[in-house]
Amino acid sequence: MTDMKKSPTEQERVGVYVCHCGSNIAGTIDVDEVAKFAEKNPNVVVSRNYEFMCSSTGQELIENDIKEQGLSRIVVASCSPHMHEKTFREATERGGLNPFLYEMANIREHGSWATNDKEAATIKAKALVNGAIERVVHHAPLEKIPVSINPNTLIVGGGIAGITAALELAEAGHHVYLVERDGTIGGHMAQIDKTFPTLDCSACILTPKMVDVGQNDNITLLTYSEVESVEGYIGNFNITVRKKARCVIEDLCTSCGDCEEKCPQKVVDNDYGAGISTRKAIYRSFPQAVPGYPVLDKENCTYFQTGKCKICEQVCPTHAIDYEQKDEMLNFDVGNIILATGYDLFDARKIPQYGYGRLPNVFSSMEFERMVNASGPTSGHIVLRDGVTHPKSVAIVHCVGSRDQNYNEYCSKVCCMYSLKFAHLVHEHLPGAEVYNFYIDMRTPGKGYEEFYHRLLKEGTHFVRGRVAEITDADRNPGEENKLIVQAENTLLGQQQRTPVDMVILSAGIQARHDAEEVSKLFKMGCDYDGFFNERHPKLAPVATMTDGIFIAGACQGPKDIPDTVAQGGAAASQVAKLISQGTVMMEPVRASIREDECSGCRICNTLCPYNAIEYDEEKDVSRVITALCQGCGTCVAACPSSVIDGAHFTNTQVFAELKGILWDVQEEITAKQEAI
Amino acid sequence: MKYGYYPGCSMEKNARSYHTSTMAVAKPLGIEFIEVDDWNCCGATEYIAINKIPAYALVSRNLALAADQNDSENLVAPCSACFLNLKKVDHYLQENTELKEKVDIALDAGGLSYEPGTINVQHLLETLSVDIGLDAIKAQVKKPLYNLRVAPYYGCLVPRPATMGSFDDPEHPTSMDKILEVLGATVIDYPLKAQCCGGHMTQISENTALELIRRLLKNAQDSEADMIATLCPMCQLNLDAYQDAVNAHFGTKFKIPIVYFTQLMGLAFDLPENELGFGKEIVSAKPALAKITEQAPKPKRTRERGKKNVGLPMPIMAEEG
Amino acid sequence: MSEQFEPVIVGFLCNWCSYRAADLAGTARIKYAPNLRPIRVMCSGRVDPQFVLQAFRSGADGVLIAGCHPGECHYVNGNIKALRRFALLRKTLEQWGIEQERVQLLWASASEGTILAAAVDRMTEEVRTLGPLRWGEKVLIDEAVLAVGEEV
Amino acid sequence: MTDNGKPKLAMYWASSCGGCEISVLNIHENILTVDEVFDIAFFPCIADFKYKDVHNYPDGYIDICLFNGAIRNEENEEMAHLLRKKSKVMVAFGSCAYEGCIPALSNLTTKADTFNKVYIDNPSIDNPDGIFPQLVTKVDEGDLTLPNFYHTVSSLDQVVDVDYYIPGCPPEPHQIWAVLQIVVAALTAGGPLPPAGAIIGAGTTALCDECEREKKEKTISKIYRPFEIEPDPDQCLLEQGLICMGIATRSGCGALCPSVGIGCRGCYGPPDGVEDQGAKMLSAIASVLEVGDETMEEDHLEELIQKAVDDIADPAGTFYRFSMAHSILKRVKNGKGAA
Repeated sequence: MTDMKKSPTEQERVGVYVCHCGSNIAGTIDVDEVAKFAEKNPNVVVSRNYEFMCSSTGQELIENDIKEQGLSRIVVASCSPHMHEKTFREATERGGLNPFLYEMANIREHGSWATNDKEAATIKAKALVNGAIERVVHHAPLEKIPVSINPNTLIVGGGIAGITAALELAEAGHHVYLVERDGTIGGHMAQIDKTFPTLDCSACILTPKMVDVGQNDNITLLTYSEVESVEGYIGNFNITVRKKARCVIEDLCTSCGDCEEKCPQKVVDNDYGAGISTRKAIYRSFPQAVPGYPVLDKENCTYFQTGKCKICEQVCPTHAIDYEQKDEMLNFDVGNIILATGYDLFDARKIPQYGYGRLPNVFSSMEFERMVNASGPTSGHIVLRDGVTHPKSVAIVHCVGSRDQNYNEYCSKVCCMYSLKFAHLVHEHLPGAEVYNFYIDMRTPGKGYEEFYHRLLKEGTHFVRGRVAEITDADRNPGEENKLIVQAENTLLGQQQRTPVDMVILSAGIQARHDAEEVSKLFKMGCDYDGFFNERHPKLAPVATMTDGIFIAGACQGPKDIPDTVAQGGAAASQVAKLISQGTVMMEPVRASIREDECSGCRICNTLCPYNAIEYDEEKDVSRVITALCQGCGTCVAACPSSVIDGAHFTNTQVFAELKGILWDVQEEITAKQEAI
Repeated sequence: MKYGYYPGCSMEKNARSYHTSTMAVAKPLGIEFIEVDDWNCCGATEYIAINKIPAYALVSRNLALAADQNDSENLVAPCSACFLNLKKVDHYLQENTELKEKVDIALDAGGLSYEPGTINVQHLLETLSVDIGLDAIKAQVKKPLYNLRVAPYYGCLVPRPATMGSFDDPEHPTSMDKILEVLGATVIDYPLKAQCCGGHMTQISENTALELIRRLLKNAQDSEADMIATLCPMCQLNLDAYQDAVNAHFGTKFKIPIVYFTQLMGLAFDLPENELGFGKEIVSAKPALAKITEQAPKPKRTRERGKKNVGLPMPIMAEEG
Repeated sequence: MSEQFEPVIVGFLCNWCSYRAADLAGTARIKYAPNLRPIRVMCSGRVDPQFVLQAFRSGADGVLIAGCHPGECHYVNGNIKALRRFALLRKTLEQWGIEQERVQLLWASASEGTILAAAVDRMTEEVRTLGPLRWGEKVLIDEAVLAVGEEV
Repeated sequence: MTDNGKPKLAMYWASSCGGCEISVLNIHENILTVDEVFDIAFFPCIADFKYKDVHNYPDGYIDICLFNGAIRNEENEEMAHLLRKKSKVMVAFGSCAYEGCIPALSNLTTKADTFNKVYIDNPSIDNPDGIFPQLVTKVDEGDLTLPNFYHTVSSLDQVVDVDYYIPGCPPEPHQIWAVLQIVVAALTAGGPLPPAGAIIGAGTTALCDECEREKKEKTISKIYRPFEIEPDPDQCLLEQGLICMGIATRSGCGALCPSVGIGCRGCYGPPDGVEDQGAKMLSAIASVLEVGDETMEEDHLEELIQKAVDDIADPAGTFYRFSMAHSILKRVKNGKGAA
């Protein structure tokens, strides 16, 4: 019970500050009563209530009281510590006290905002304040722990977000490891034909940046590679990457492309080609791939499947083919990590009534992107599945898998704009063809976006406001024969409409990567309800995550168009650059420590630490915490059967005190009852 | 395997062949159907919309009886309307306590009571495709229905609404397709498979009904179906009995037999003709059935996909779980 | 407050998920039972069973332990340890006659303000139905009563 | 009785088994030294004293009182108050007096249940009329009275102030002798006494400190009951899935039980700094129970863990076997006795 006896209670001088937060708190909680109540606590020497404690004057109140009244502990009852803990710690420090001799009572988020019952809210507030007072007297001064930042950075994902971030950092003189799962960088942007609303060629603006990445000495480019493990913490991550065997010796390969050309094995390209074009078994996704070395796809390679062929080996002028090549494990240290793992397109097969996969002339948006792309399977000609016929009428269906509670409830943000782009491209490629856009709402926020919409209105696109119910080849009326009939309610006319067309394009929405969940676990961070990576704060920290030193950029955080993605790539890079230039960061001193002289060496705690921060000393037969590795979760503290592990700032004493504090009123009732007997 | 069985009015008369064929295929599949004793009408499609409380009470009585005679917690209804009514009532009684209280009073008057959720209402198609399963069915196939082109028609009630948890996709059901496939028949992709047959519109607004029926028949004919397989007496009646009316009204010449999928199962199981009730249909199935061959057809796609050499690849459909 | 018994429930909320869930509930102005008195811990894995016992001994009618969903723990798997302890603790508490509803474990991610609020409402009602526990009171009062040589 | 100037020693048994007395006599020939140094003022087990003798002593007459046994009934409490009044140094001797021990296990049931078990529902009892002991029974000669049987068993320090605690069930003779030597030294040569409230005759750290078994990283995949497996002679018992309270128990006994293959029962109570021995034991053992991980489905995970936990029979009785009266909750919720 020694832990319980250390109470320095009597000699502490606590100052309590109850914030009105305008009417946010004072509107529901009787702040005056709460302050008066706090004053009764024997430890409290000053108890005030003030309009806005977070204002500079509010903070000065604290600073002055510390100096003039000789306060030794501070309690602020206001909002969530996640909002202003830092603010008041700093005020406490400016007043001359150690910042950790401060405690916060959350009477706004957990109090005034959570109920309309004023009386109950006030009682709860008193309880929380009292808990804070009882707790703070047991606080001990703590010093933040400096951690040095390794200047190297890991960037996962070689799409436009990852490319931007990599170049920003590399050009600032910092080393970057850029890890890409596919054989080349470029991501979805490399598949796209034109970009809205400016209609400049996607490849033309992307490939130069890809080349820069390939040539920059500060960038170690690891394509056809995946991160296997991530150890450590901000400033000091240890990364293991699996460099998958592409069966091509990079040092020898000259990217001449002979192997690709001569390879007899054609394969439908479901990745870059969106399933609408073919590639070879040894291939580069596209001519401007970076790096230029091909990848040998073992599943489809005749040699790997039948043991015969080896044509690529024979034709390679530099003998760069190596069928025996093995996966390679690379291990390196970085200080920060940027995740730019991008998105998956919604799979339109999930909506059977749209017929994708059954009705040949229903195309997915990515299929169309590839088709209309000059480097695509039809060299940019818009044709039906038969490969020759040009459609005379095209329907473009918005919100496929988006804004739909059966699939994804959110809006995918880019579909309206790219659907407009499609409409334009059809007009451009097939003059005279009829184009119908079926939309729920036309969402075109962004520079020049609404103007683009107006342009399409002028180009004669038929805009039908209504969610498509079904797409069928079952003709019912004359004129529907051998057509795809798009059935929808035209909500502007208020009537059902059957539109016969030759071709349908489904504007599939954006969704989280199928493996986002595993990736988030690998990097020890969280996903949101829809599977996208969680940002630290939706407004104020959009590229930071809950895990220090790990940042996110682009569509892995949520649907985004190219400009937003590029912006986030840059933002993440500058966050990292900031940390690198700081050199060290101060880490919360909330850490566990073992009182070795009292440790019996039972070793219960040894396996509990997820960061392997607990080591066992055979010599002394005691366990020890490696402070730098400890993240302060306190699991070992709770588990230690002899209570010899202390969790700084969350000690048993502090929690027990808070516990008794917040239950003051119940305690009073009970004692009253007892005395009654 | 024991199942409670709720035939519903039509199974006794116009859908006799559905009833007998169901009983016939049940035996080899090891299903024992135990008819609910003293069951009453389910109220059909309209009543529930006209007079709610009595309608719910009417259906609840059947559920109560089934639960009371508890030979099995599963209650199978071959008729889509009966199925939907039973399932819907059980579902809403669980959700809506106020409704339940009222219904309880009605049941109590008849000395009955029912705790929603105790009975698991199934349509016959679910029983066969999910519980029994394709392998068991395949095992019974003695005379495959080779070269018989069948349009599977589900109607609008069975897979809907999905909110009550459907055993098949509400927009594009496939469970009957799969059964017909294992029977050896050539199943045609029938886009209107889950659309309405007109129901009682035949009595209320004949033109509406005839148009709906026409669509179904036309689409089946366009895709060269030899026959349409149904799983609902109402659908069968509308498509079969009104074919002449449709032809007269639209000047069409449809002659598409409408049979129950259980009849085809019986045929493939090589069960005695008399139990399967062929011949009771108005548009005779004989000519169509004559097309059945001993030889399996060459595997070819149900719809052509342009000339292979220049055509673009189709998206690969993910295999069904 | 109204006549009815208002249970007091101590909530141990983990800093990363459930505490933020409660923050979110507040920010979204979701109203829920004011009976919960939250204590912030870094991780549900920090919750020492002693805390729970002390909460009851100090008069709480219920204790809610809330953490991140399994797999989402900010500290990888602290919540799994919490779950293991909770399972054993609840079993042990039953031997003391403390009903299961009085000590509950909840997974609520930072985005699940509504789930947390709903859980607090539900638990408040459950505990309200069970009636007061007010442990310290019971121990001494029963003793006082029974010590006055009552017959068994 | 004439006062021979020697320091006065008393030893009393309240609700106890008498094992403590035996362990005192177990200090072998040293008992002679005790007799030499001390004058026995009160020691029901070995000498005939009457309560009235104690009543007649002036306050503080007894120099040191070794009080063993828990406070189960009115008589125990009365004697505790009396001896406290008459003694200079009050020692809670043994687990019962210190923290309730086995008698306090009945705090997991109610008084009614206990009476039923003892006087009615018990194979060796023949009590057709269901007669319970009464506080007062009238007979021709007058009233017969019995002390009130309390609802809850308490430790000594829950009814009177205690100067020292000697843990153990029973305390180890060598520890007893060590303590007595200190006291003797203090009384004869004016040596120093330990600080008041100290736990003496024991170590400060947990038992593992003095346990000879080999300790590795702890992960338990399944809990076994002692009869279920043949434990490895050298490896830590807990690691083998046998519940050993050593990790949460104060050292001092020399790890007797583990040394013979039996898990520590925890009779020396919690080590310094532990509020509630049972809770800490519970926490530790659950933490290293290697079932389920973060990759599993929530329901499956909870199911799995519940299963593993259910292997632990009677956790309260196991983890609080000796410390029930001192535990945070102390006793069962009234009327809600565990079956």
